[in-house]
Amino acid sequence: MIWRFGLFDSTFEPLASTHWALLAALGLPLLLGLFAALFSPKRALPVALASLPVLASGVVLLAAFEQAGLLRWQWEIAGIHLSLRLNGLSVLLLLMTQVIGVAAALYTPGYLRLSETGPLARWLWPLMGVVLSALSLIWLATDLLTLYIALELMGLAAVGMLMLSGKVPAIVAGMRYLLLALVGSLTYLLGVALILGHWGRLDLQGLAEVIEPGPVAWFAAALIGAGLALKAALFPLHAWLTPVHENAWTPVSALHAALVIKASLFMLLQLWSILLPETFYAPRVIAWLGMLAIVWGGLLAWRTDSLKTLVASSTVAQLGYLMVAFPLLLGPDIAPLPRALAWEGFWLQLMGHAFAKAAMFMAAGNLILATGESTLKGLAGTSRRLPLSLLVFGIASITLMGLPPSAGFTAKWMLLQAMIITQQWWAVAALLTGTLLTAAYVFRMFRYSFDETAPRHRYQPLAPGMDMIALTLALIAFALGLLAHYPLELMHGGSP
Amino acid sequence: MMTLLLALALLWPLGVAGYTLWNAYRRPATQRGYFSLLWLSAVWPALLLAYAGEAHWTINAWMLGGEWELNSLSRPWLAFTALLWGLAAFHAKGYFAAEQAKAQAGDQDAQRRLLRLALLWPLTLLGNVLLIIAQDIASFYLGFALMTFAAYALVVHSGSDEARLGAKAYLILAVVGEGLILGGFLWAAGEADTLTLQGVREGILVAEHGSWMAALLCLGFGVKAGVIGLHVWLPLAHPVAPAPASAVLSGAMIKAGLLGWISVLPLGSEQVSEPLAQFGNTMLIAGLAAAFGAALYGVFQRHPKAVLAYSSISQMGMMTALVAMGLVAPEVWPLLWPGLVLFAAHHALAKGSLFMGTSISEHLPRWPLPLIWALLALPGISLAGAIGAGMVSKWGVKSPLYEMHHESLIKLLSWAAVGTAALVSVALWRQWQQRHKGGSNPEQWGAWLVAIVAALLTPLWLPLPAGSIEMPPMKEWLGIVWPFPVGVLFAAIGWLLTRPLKGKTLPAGDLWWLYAGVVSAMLVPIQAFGHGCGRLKSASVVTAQKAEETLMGHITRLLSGESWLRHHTSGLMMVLAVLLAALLMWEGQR
Amino acid sequence: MIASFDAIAALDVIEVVLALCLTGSALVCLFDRHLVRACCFFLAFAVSMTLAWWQLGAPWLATAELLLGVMLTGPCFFYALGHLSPGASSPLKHDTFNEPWSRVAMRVVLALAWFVMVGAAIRYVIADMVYSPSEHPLLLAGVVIAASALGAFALHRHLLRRLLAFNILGSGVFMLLAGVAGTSAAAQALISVGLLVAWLGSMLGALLIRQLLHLEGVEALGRDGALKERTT
Amino acid sequence: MNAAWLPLTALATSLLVVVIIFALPEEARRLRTTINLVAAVVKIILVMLMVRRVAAGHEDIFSFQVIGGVDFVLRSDALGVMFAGLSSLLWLCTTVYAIGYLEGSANRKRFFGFFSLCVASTIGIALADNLFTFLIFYEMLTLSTYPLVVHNGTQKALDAGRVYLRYTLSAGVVLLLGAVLLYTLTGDQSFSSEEGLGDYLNDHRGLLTLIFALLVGGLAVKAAMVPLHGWLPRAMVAPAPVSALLHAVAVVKAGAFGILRVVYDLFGIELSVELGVITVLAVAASITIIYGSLRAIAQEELKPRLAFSTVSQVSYVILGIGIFGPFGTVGALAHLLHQGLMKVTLFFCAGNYAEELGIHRIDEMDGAGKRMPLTSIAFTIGALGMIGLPPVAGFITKWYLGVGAIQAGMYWIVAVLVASSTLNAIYFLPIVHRLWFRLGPSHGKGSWPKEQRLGRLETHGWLLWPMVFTALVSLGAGLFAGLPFSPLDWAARVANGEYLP
Repeated sequence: MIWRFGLFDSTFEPLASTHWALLAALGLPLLLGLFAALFSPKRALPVALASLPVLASGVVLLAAFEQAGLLRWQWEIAGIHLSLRLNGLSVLLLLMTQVIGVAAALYTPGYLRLSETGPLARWLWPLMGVVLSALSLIWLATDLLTLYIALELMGLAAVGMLMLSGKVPAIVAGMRYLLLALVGSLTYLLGVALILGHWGRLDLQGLAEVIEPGPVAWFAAALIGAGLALKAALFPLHAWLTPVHENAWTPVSALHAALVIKASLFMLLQLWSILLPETFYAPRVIAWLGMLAIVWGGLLAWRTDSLKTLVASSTVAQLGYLMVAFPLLLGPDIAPLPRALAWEGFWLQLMGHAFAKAAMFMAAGNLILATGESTLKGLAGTSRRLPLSLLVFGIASITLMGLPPSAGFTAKWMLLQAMIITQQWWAVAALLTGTLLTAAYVFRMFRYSFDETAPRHRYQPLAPGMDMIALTLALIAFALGLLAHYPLELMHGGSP
Repeated sequence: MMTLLLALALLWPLGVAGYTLWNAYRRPATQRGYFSLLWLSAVWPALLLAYAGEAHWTINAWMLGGEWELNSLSRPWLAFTALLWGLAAFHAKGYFAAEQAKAQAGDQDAQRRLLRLALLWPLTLLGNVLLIIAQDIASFYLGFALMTFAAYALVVHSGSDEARLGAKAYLILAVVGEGLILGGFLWAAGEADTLTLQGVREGILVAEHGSWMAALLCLGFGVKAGVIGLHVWLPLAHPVAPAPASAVLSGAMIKAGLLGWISVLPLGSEQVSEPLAQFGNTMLIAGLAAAFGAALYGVFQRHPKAVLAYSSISQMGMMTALVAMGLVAPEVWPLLWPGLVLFAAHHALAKGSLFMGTSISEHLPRWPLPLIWALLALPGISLAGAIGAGMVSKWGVKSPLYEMHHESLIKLLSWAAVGTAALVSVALWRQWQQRHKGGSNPEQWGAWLVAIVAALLTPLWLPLPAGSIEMPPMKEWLGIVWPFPVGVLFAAIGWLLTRPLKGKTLPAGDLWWLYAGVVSAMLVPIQAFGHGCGRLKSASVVTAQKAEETLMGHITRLLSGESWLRHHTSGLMMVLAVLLAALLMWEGQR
Repeated sequence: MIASFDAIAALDVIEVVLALCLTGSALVCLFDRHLVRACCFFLAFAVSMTLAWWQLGAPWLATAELLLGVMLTGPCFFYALGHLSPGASSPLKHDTFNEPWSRVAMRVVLALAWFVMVGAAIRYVIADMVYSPSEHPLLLAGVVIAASALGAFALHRHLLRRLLAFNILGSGVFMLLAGVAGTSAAAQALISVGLLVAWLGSMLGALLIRQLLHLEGVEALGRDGALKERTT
Repeated sequence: MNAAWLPLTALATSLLVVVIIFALPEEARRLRTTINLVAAVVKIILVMLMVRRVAAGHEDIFSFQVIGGVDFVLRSDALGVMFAGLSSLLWLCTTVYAIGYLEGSANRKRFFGFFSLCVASTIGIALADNLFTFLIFYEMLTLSTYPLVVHNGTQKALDAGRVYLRYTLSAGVVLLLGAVLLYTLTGDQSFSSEEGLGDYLNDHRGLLTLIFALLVGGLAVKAAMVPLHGWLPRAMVAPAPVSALLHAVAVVKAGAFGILRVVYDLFGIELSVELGVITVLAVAASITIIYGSLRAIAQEELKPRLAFSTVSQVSYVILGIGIFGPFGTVGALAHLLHQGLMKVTLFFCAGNYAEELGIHRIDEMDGAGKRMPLTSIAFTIGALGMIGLPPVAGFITKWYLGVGAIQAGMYWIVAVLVASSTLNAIYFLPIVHRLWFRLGPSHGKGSWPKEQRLGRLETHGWLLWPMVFTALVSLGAGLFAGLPFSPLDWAARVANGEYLP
């Protein structure tokens, strides 16, 4: 399990160009964000131009990984060891972050222009930059300190972004999120404190070698687990998520649901695989909660009247799929085949969901923006007037439903296969129920949109490209289903 | 050359139908003639084909594989069928002249009816021709079905209530019959893995359940042939159908059922199994029962055509009995069948002319009445076997039976002929009662006269194998002729006896009313059951909806737990941490 | 180490006093409904923390605490209370939100459980603590503070008090961190980051509280705890 | 020589059309029509090419790896090409018809887009070579038909859409479970593999039966087998071309085709017999046939009656599967095509009556034969075919099924067939009777519910000619069943491949 996270020594040293690419990947979003705060872009074109180097850095890193396999960086500053690694998984996640981040950034100018967001809009850019940089850092970092820094940076910036709309519900929800996120990271920190106190080091690779099962590891795992579960909105600690998304700006919600909560989950899995490699029950607790999450989130989304709540609640359920896979990834006596399947399925599901959810938020945002209504009933007749937005929503929801040929389907296929091999029938049932529930709420929304009988008022025209950006993301999620082989191959690569 | 003729025989009626349709759309109604020369010629190529000699065709592309043949059986069959169709067509031209005039005067209803008839007549004919030449199951079934369903238009022509009832009875029984035939064919062909009628015959002979297959097929064809029990459509449909339609219905199409039997039953085969012979006996009894029962019932009918219909049933009963002999006493069959064919052919034309005669008696030409009635009676007398072809055909079936010593059957058949004679005389009497003035068209009586002549002279033109039919020797004449006077006598006595009844008669269609009663009685519980199911369904829908509502209520209430979760998130986080820690410790300490 | 036993003993007294100061001020800050007083006690707590860092031999942390905790975070609260901006309307005085007793009881139980858990964890990390719990008064204080602060955080509805509770919790956790891991570079780095985050968070929180007060009034601050939420 | 491009292009043609149609504006009517028709013709040509190659013994394969152990494979084999041929032929007809049908109505872009997607899915289903690929297109079909079902956007249509999804998506889940179970047991199992699953019989008998039940149960929903048929009559609210496509080709046939694949290509017929599931299938099909016919009799509207008739007729295919032996297989396969042709004709007719005269109920059809002779002739042909009367194609399949049943010793099936024929006659002949023999508005008695004069002929030419074409083809398929490359001939070819090594 440890090697899957790339916690071993690399064969090659990174080249100079790789260094630069790394620097660009980590720093450029931040810099560009600050820059954009000064000259807030009104059109998508400058944003597109500016994001080219960011994407380029990701591609360079990908190429570097393909050439040299695992890459590591280590620095020591004032007695503090900082280390980064670049393996297949982190390259993938990094690219995903960059693509979704760039898409959100491209989407933003149009959105801001149309929705008259007020003076706070300027702040969006730097916060976005911070979030993206911090996310990139989280995928790469291999010591607990860096992870903590990145986590906090990301959390604070995310809270800031989410509250920019300045409405009262947004502030109430944001305040709750802020406090919970801070407390969550303090809980995480407490866990880190135990680790540091007992083993005296923070680098994951070293810890992976020295840690052995014992009370300290368990307590640390429990604390870290609880803290990160809170931040990752895992059931039953998810309740802050929906109100936050409901009132936030669309690109922000997209970024947040697609990436930010995933970062905490990523850390959780990574740290638990170090701390609890052989535990039986803890992953199962998560899995059981995951089953509940699938049902609960599905029901929430099904019964809601608000489009954004629907999208946000579906995140809860989708996280449930990931949680259900925990016992296949962690724990004793898992055969290599189901573990490999579950591992691939887990990340494919995560990526598919990230792209699809971002696309879905954008599509939902487009619909709300165009109709001026945020309820499902307000969508009546949109199938005629806003077919593209609806199509994007549809393609994205195919991924969420896990219907072929989307990434969600392929991921579900692999997870199901792993579960069947390990005879976890409850998880199978949960996964299948999840499909049906997802279909139920997605098509409830479509049912409203296909209604032709309702009277129709004027629609606000959308900025060019807003739908196309969402469509691109949705199609990526879609294509990941059939073209899953390459990314999954990448995750295999670099194994010792 | 033969092939060309065959193609013509089959395509010509189709072309005629197409032309009729085209004509109907192209010509204005006022100038439209429905019974043109072309229409009359629909059957001529088929008639020509019958005399062109024997031939055999195999067409692989045709349906399941076409096997068509003109052999010693199908040639005479085709000949008399085609002839009757041709004559009936002529007759129809005259018969419908008045209606056509009405149509040209702008009566839309008449236009519609005539068009329908003119269109479906050639199609019915086509089916009839096809089934005669077909030697493979699919073609045969196709011909049979085409004829059956297209003839619906012939029966329903007038559109009156009685016509609709008759047509309904016809159609219902036809559907039942088609189902039985299909089942029988499937069974027999499936067992024998064959696609030809020859194969079916052989299959039935050797199959374990051969008698059941035979029974299915016989009942299926029996609907057409008016086997007792399934005959009820005949007396209902015939009186209401136009005279030419009745003529072909009773003359040609009814024989299709007979041909079906001959085609599928392993008649005259040496290795007839015990059950099959048993079945033959049953069939024999059924045939005789029909022969006598129909005669008894028929004499009490009012409508001359209904009487004639019962006469047909009676005659077909006799033929059924003769066919059954092919199973009961196979050795007699090779000698018997030419006689049977002759019998059928003669009956076809005689019955045809009798039916045409009904139209003559309704529109009497300005001839002396005795002459007319003499002419009307001629085919009937012949049918009873007293003169002409009737006598020859009777001898044709009698002599082989004599040879093989089946005297009892001969006796029974003779008594059946008494019934025939009685029926014919009653029919003539009824015609006399219901005669009408009003001239007939030349086509009408011309066709009728030709039919009478053809009926009387059947053995002369029927292309039977040479030497298979001979005139009865003089000493046997008495034995053949006696039923006729006896029958007339019986009829007269019967009339005298039933005079006190004051013209009260039994309804046509006898068992139909029983069936209708039984079926409608059976439908009551079925309908009740259906209603019950419907109620059950709506009740369950209501219950399901209620359950869904309740469930939704529960879910909504459950989901309000979301805000509880929201307010206790931090507490839950603490719980989770403590729980995880406790769990991990517990597991670790175990 | 053994040679300086006396010094340790002497230090112990100071540590105990400090621990008591910390615990006391933390508890008052957490559970006093009078908000201004609570904020004042927070300042006192922050000052004690500075002293404690100094005492633990981490001058850098002491500086950071003084700067971030006392001088920057403290004023945030007063700003939130409306004491710093002159134009602010109706400064907050009291937390008027009442909790049902079941909730209180539940939180107490949770806090106790949390206390036990954290305590047990610390016991495993520092194996000798079982034998001489009193030798680590600051650590003990950290455990108490962390547990009670988290309990208070979960209990309170008033946003300001939750913010306060978060800050106290943070300090408790830092104290525990320093207690179990010493003042190594890594620990100091972690704590500094934590302090910075705490300040940023508090500032953001204070801004938001002001904004909420401005937009909706006092009731909005307790909405998070109300069972019926206004749907938006 | 492997022409991998052939199956791929056949699939891509329609997919490309989908993209183009969605990219075009709603107003670009002419261009859309042209593209649609050109693509339909191109597709037919491609399928004909495939037919030629398959007849010559080539099976073109296109494949790539999706994840470890799971490939995406398209392969043109005889069975697949047969289904592809049906769907491409009827696509052309239905497209032409739909262009006429939707003349002047809204949302045509959406309609044609999803319509093409639907057909792309059927082609995919036809050419899929393993269960994974099959599943992809099967679900795609579910999704792409939903917008078509709810096309009208009325409350009734939306409700029907919901019911449709409830059934099909649940079935999809069951199918998915079955597929994954199979993959965990056997790994990637190509439909073309020779050995079948016989090796697993000894150790995993129960599991194999379970997998079979799941797969067939999931597929049976689309095949509308009782009691999983509830969606079909309700989906009748869709526009006529959709009903035609759904009922004749796409959805129900996809289900039946899937069962064909599972029984013949996945499990292998011997194994299925060994497991004893075949008889269960035959019994279920028989129940469906009888039940569907009975329900059809009770319907008073034309389209629901046709829908229940479909329920009944599609199960002939299943029945054919349930009959062990080449004749049953030939019957099943031929009926797949024949029923498609005949039912599409009937739905075209129903659509024409509804469009031209506003007729929806059966008792409104009196005398329509005079007003719309060609339509009524086509309807009569279709109806007679459904009854199983020669020379329409329906007779051929009924024949093969009956003979197959006898040879397999399942005599009761003949009774079912005869009963079904009779029932079919009971519910179709009255309609035919009304068309031709009753007096109606065209005889000056009453008036049509909503008469429009759509064209110079009895109705719009776009509506008329596809119907005439399919009627003629279904007549021809019966009359000249013995010709090479006729449906029957091709079905026999497939069955030979199945039963002869």
